[in-house]
Amino acid sequence: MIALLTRDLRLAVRAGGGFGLGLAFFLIVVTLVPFSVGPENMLLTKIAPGILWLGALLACLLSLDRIFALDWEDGSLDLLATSPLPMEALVSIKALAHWLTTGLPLVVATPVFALLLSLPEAGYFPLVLSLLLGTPALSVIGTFGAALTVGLKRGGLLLSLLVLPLYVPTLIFGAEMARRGAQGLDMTTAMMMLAGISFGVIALLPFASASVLRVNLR
Amino acid sequence: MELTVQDLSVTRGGVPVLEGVSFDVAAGEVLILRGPNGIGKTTLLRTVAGLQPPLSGHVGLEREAMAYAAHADGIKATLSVRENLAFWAAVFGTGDIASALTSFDLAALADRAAGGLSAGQKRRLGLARMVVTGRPVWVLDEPTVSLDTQAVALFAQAVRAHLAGGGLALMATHIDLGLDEARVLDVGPFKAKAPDLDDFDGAFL
Amino acid sequence: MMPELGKYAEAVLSSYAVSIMLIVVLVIASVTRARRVKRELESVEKRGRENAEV
Amino acid sequence: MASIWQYANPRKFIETTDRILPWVAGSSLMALVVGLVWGFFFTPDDYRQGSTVKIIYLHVPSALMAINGWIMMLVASLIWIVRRHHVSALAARAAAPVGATMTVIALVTGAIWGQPMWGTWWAWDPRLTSFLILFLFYLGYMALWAAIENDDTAADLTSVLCLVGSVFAVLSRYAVNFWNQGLHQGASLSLDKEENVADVFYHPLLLCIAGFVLLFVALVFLRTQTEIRARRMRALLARERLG
Repeated sequence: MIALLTRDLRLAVRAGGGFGLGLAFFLIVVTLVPFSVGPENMLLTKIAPGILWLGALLACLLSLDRIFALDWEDGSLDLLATSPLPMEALVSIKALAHWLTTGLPLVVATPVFALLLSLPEAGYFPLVLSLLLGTPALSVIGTFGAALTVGLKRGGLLLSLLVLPLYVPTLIFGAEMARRGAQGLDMTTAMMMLAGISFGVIALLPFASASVLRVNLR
Repeated sequence: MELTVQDLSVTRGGVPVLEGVSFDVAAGEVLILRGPNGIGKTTLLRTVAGLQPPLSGHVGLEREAMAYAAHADGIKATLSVRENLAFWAAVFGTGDIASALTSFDLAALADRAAGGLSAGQKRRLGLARMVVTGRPVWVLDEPTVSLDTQAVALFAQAVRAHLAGGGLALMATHIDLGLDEARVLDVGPFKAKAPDLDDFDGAFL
Repeated sequence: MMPELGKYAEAVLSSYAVSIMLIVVLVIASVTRARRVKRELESVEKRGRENAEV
Repeated sequence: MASIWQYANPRKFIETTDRILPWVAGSSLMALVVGLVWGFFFTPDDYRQGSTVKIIYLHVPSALMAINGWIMMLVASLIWIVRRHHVSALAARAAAPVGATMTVIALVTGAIWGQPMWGTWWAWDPRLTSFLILFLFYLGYMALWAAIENDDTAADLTSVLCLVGSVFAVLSRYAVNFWNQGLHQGASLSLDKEENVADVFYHPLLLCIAGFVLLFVALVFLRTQTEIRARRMRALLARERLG
């Protein structure tokens, strides 16, 4: 299992752009926001938590179709399926690798981007915490979508259509937690719900992902 | 260790292609499947390897006993030859890759990036993976594609070594490997017959 | 005969129009596809039978 | 007594539904015509909402069927996963466009109703929002069916999607409630809370609901027949190509 994780991380580093692409996309989204809504700091302050969450979500979405596509094309996925590794472990590792290469860099970089959108000081900690709690759920749900569409030509658009509705609860609770934090309101409920969703999907969704991946391999 | 396949029917894209296939392969034996293109050799091998469920029938061994190799070798271009093999060795919980490197004459290439290998060298790397799996049953689909005569001889040697170690092999191939002891099974007679047109359920599959 | 709908006439009439139109479109689409597929299947079955006899 | 599963046989299903389809379709048409005419021409205006209350005869039944349609797909998907009856998977496939249309009707009538009542075409009210999300689920489900060539693979994948989607749809419903408290009135219809809707509106509404249910059943029967035939045709064509 660790071998697979290190291989995926090594591939992401060597292919270049594995880490960088999502971050660059996130930066572009954040840069475009003031152009589209105007440069007033008051407004930006108000929408910053939501925009940052949306940006992180879209950056995450961008790299989903690569989770299985490369291994599918070169046959590794077939070979991994015949290996001693259970399919559930395989999809969990893939989700973890995706989070480490996409979600975690986003979490780390968010404070810098928050600066550009003049997030109030009180908002930094809740925002980063909410992303830290929420992005794993985004990766795990995205892995399910990627497993559903693996092997489909032009699966990218379909993948977005399938995954985005599934992202709704995570986005709502995540952005709500960040918004309440930024406004100095109580954010316990949102945080609990967000953590609940994350732990729930991490525990349960790999079974669904593994079953659809098995179907897609046959 | 014996691979027993009984009355196996397999489907491709929901349509039955082969039915009633039965054979045994004992330890130390190799069985070669022959038949025209499109008859369903690949489908049969994938079913035996446990990648897809059979329509009916029974495969006598668990998939944990099998190592499968097909047209795609699952080689990562940015990893070196050694890293590629070491990864599979780690996944299959074996670990020794030195013998695999030597038996396919890859030692000199070990630190080259796999992306820079020729097609034949890639194929050798893909076959070396079979050695590091440590699995007793090799299921091979057209293993000699893009290999030159010398490499085919290397492959035949590796198969013999595997058989001598108590393993067995099942492969689909068209060329003569020089494996005189190999048994040959023509899958042509097992071609699935279309069920009666009026059999609504049967024609549904 | 028309009931007095008052100032909301537009809203009420348009929701009836849109809903009934959507339902009619769905029914027509279902029925035409059902007929077409039935016909096509019959021709395929006929062809299969003729081939079997040859 | 014969088992209910005999209807999972495609041919038996087509024979049976062929027999009852005209009756279901006919009674659906009758219930809809009587219910809608009754509701439209012969019910008084509400003292607060004026004549817009007449939209209820379309809005509530379509909203009910939008949800029930998804539940039916969920049940059919579970039957496919557990017992692998092809008819069940195809029925789920057949129901999706009907459910999606019901969702659109509920959304459109809701928006038209909302305009005079709330002063805006679209409010991010939890229930409207939930229906929008439900519509997205329907779209994704249908798109997945359409994208996969192998029927059994498609049935397996869409079943799991339907299962997972159901969990997330419920989750979204709670999340959306938490996110915005909303303008919608509470449940306007339930059997033990008749006082919410006055009797004059209640009876034609029941008739309309019955009409929508029957319409849904009739359409699903017809479309499932079509899917069965289409599938058999694909199988026959695949065999022809195989020779």
